[in-house]
Amino acid sequence: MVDPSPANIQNFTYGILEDEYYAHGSFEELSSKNNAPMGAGKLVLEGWEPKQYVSLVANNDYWDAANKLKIEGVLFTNIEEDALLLAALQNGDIDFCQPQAKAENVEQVEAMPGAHLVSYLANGYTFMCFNTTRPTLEQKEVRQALLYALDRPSFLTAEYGSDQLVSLGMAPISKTSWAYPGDDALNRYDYDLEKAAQMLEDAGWTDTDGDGIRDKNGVPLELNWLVYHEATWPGTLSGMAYDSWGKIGVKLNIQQMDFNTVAATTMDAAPGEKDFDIYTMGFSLSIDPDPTGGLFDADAYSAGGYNASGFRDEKSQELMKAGLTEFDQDKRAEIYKEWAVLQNELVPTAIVAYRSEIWAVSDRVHGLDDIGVYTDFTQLLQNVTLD
Amino acid sequence: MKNYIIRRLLQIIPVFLGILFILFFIIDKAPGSITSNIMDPTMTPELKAALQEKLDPSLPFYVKFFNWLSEAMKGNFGYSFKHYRPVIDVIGDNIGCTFALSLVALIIAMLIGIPCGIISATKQYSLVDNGLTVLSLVGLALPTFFFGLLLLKVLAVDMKLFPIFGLMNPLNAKADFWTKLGDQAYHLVLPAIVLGFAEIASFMRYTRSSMLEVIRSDYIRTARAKGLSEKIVIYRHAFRNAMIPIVTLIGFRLPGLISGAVMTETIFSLPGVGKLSVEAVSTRNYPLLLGINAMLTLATLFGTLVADILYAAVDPRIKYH
Amino acid sequence: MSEMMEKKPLLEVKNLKTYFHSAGGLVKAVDDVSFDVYEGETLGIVGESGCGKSITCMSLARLVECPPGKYEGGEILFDGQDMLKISDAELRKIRGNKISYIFQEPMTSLNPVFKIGKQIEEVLRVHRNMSKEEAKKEAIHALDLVRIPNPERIVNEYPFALSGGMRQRVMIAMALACSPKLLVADEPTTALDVTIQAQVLDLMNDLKKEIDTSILFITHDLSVIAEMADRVMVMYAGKVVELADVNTIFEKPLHPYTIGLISSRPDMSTTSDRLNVIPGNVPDLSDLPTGCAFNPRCPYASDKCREGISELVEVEPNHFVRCYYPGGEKHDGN
Amino acid sequence: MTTMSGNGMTLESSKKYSYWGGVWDRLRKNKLAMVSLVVLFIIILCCIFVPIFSKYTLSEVTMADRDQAPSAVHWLGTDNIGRDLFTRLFYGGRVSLGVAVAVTALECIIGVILGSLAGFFGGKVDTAIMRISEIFMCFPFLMICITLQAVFGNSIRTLIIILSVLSWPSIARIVRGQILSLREMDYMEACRALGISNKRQIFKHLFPNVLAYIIVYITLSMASVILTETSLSFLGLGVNPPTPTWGNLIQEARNLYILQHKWWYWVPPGLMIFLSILCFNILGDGLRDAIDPKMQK
Repeated sequence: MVDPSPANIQNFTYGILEDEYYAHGSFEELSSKNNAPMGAGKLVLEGWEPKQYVSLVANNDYWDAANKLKIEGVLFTNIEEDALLLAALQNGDIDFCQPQAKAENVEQVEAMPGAHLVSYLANGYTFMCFNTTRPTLEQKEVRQALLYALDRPSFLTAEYGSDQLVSLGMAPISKTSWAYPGDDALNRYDYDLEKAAQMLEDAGWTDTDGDGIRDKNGVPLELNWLVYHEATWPGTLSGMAYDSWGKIGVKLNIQQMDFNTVAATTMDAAPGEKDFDIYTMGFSLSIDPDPTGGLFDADAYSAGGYNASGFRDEKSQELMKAGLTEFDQDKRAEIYKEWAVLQNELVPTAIVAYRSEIWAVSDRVHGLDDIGVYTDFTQLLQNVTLD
Repeated sequence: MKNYIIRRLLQIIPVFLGILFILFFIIDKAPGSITSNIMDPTMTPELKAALQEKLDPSLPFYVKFFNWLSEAMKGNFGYSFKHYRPVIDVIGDNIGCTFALSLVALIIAMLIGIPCGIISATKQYSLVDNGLTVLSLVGLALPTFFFGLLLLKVLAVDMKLFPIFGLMNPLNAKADFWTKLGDQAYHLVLPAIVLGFAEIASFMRYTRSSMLEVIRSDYIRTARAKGLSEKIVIYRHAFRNAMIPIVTLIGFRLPGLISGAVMTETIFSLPGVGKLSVEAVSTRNYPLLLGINAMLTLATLFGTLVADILYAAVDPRIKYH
Repeated sequence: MSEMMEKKPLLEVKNLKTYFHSAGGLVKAVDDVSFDVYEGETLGIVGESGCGKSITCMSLARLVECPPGKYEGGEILFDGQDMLKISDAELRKIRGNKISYIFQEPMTSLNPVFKIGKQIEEVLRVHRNMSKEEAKKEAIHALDLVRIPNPERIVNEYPFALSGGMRQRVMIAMALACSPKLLVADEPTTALDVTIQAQVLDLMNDLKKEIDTSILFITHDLSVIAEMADRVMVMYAGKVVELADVNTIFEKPLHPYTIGLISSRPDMSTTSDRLNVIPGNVPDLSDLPTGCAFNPRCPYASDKCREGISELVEVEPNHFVRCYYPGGEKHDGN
Repeated sequence: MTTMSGNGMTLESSKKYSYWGGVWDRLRKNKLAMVSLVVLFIIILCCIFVPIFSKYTLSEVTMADRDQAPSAVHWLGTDNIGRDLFTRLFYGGRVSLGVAVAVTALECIIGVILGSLAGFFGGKVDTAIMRISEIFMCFPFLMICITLQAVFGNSIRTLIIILSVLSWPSIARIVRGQILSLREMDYMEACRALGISNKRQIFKHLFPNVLAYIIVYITLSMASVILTETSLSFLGLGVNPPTPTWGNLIQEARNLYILQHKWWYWVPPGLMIFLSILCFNILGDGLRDAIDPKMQK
């Protein structure tokens, strides 16, 4: 523990480790201990086959006898192709799984006899980061205009199939968090092409050379958007932007690459060498809303830091520091709400959506139905019983 | 013959080192690093940089190459950070499945492809010939993952004849050797068919064209004139000659036995070398990547050598001095 | 030579028709050919390439590739059986056992990937169902018979290690291994150079007597015919145009084509600096002239020749000719 | 009909027989090859004239009519953000076939030149080129693709360069093999005897004979490049969105729900890939049989 801070609570998520067992000489020695973990939890590692299954059995001499497992253990199997999860559940090979939160999966689970659905809004968001150090994106108005020119509600229905599963992203605080300022305090940037075009005009971006692309002091409004292929939503969103932004004189080049390269070109690259205009990614957040070190922290603008956009705002830095010195949760909530409204307005990184998580659970499994945003299924294992 | 093999083996070494050297050069250019994938919000940049330096020190690539080579000579192929295990063990886990799968696919391809090739050659331009040719071309025309997915959907998901995923059913992890083997074989049926189907086409077309060339030669007419049955004329005299190019084809397929098939392994969730190399590339796991590629390069070079040796074994006219 | 007549013919070919249905139309390669072969006799068949002599001899054991070939009609009586009608199984018992072949191109007639011994033993094991050891011994004996030096070593050699002449001897050994009644030799020495040619021909003559086989000798080389054949059959454009014993053919040819052939042979006595040549080319079998196929090139041709063709007539004992004006008798030339 | 005049004979053969004329005659008789030629021709025509057939562009998003099955308005339906799939299919065809043509051309140029040099000069040149080709054949195809695309950007140009640079060895080996065997032929002996220059020998005498093999290789390579592009798209390494290719259009099939319910997403691209590869392979086979019935593959 370094200095007192309300955010230190997340350090307890690692659980208690036995000092002597994990004493280690070389780095390899420590990391090889991961193959023979010793913990104090309800389950004990029994056996595993790389890339195939991990078998954990109930820990009989668990310290909290009242909460010992009622089931023999848990068997994790590896299914590469996401499309096969529900087929395996239907086939009875698995008891519960976490498919992508899409309407088609919800529909399939609801139609599946002997299985039911558990879903909740997750603690995290997908975002679209603008490189604010670039002349094209340094003005707040340009970023806002681009948002107005992107029909995000339609994207949500197109990608996830229904708006029950996702809600429109507006601020970098999870909607499920106690520090969320509430929808009415935030600007939804509803789809309005004329307004977007007008904002660009007012910001000085006009089409001087008549090539259909706006420009200012000789710089064309041409943006490179990095997408990774491991998920489908960046492709859909960029495909829509390509069309709607094109209508207001913004040229968009979409570059598809693997996740590692996107991370390397944006976050890991040294300041000044971050070769992107826009990149999209999804983050799941820790239990505390404190954003320091994250996307919006000016001090995190470095090689390996999360603030790839190079965003710096004194008010935002002040609020973040204030949030860490205040221990009363209600007062902290007010600070972060104010901070969230500020980010919603400055939009260095636009929040695209708050996604849900869904679990498809076989009916023979009882006790898992109250998995929630802050309650992981591992915390419910002691209540689980099977038919 | 023996010193020919020794000479070829000596030739392999420079080519092998050349390939690895170029590979190091390319990897060094690849953007991203071992730690780019880590998205843990609590991981501070300094910690990340320290881990990066530990795992993949920023030395010039040729220095790294010689360090790696000297270690590799001693059999230490480095440590795979992601799997928390030495590279050798990680490859070991995946090579068994890939070898079994590719071997079965190769055998299926040969057992079906070669006879079909002979039949369609002996009955050229007949209905059988055209039918078999189109059927084999269908095998080549279907993208593997597409054919695999359809087969999986129909046979496994809908008709439940085959398992949907994985190499084994975890429930009999503790069963005796034979049930485990049977279970793994049962899991490999569909993937082997998918992998084998495209191979059937190439074996068939190879056999057909080489049989066509042999069937019209004079010694076949002599064989008939000797009063031998048509079956003996075709399968002993003709095929024995037509076999020569096919044997070299098998030699070139050897590396395939351990290079793995990414798409089949992904669709059927099999622990194969193909998927492992894709994962190694996307997580920039250099030690693992180099281990795999060193193995594959050796296999390819040996494959060509084996192909030549098989060629000499099958064709008495070839004598290597 | 005449006492041959009383003997029963070994092989009777009656009105054999073997046509080819190729893209260019119907080719009458062998058109109504009849002849006999007597025991112990060597019948020579001579004619320019494309006259159907090879197809004739291949048809004897149904070795012509059908399609495109097809046996349209006629009979081939051998050993009391019609070779065109008997089943494949029956046919196979005869091929290589009672009728065997030697082909023109020794370099490619032996299977390159099998040992010499194995290829000879194969015949013995199929037709004489000998054991492996017996067949091997017999193969060595056969190679010795054809005067191949140290047969024990050659038996384990591959064809590529032998010269053309040696390979032809192996072919002969293989053909005569089962002491066949009829040996069909399709231009066996054409691909060999002269000295080897002479050795092979002597060998065949010696073996003929030793194994008491008859030979059907096909060639376009008149000097070889003169040396080997007892009787000669001249073929032109798929038909037999003349048949007689060898001396008659050379001294008193009657068919204009035979006359042209015999006279076109250079010999020491002629002094003129130009060889006499039969004008024109061999006719295209799919596009034959009407009547006698030779009429365009025949100096004695008349309208009659251009409309029809005569039968094979026995103008003298054992001397058959298919021509309206045998010997080129004078006529009014219309 | 042969006519007789004087002592000479004039022979008018019925038609002027050229080598390629003969090949075309034999190919024409192969019904399968003809059908595939026609099918390919139709596909290529559609790809070229797609702007005329369809009034939509390949990236036009119309959220109103998204996820529609084929209808009169959208002949092949629309995808999840309302883009017209008919247009995207044939623009995709342009890219896929374009890449195939470019890669095959580039690969043949490199392969034929190096193959001819290796085959013709033999000796050190031959071993050097063969060792280089061996090195290229051992390269992990995937690793190179990801790295070069990451370094040079993910454009179609990089894709073409990578595919041709990595696949020239196969045509080089074929050409080398042919030239090695042709060089021993007597007519080449004659060329050398007549003092014909090396360059002329290669291009005037050897090349036409090798051309036949190259043509067969071209058709088979077209098919394999289309297939490779599909597998690259499977791994996300294909062409940048929103440019469609048959390879990335068919990736939709990886979702069992779409496989079952939204067939119009993946059936047309699947059909296009299947038909074009099948036709190229049949054409390749037909050509090989037409050029030399017993030609070694």
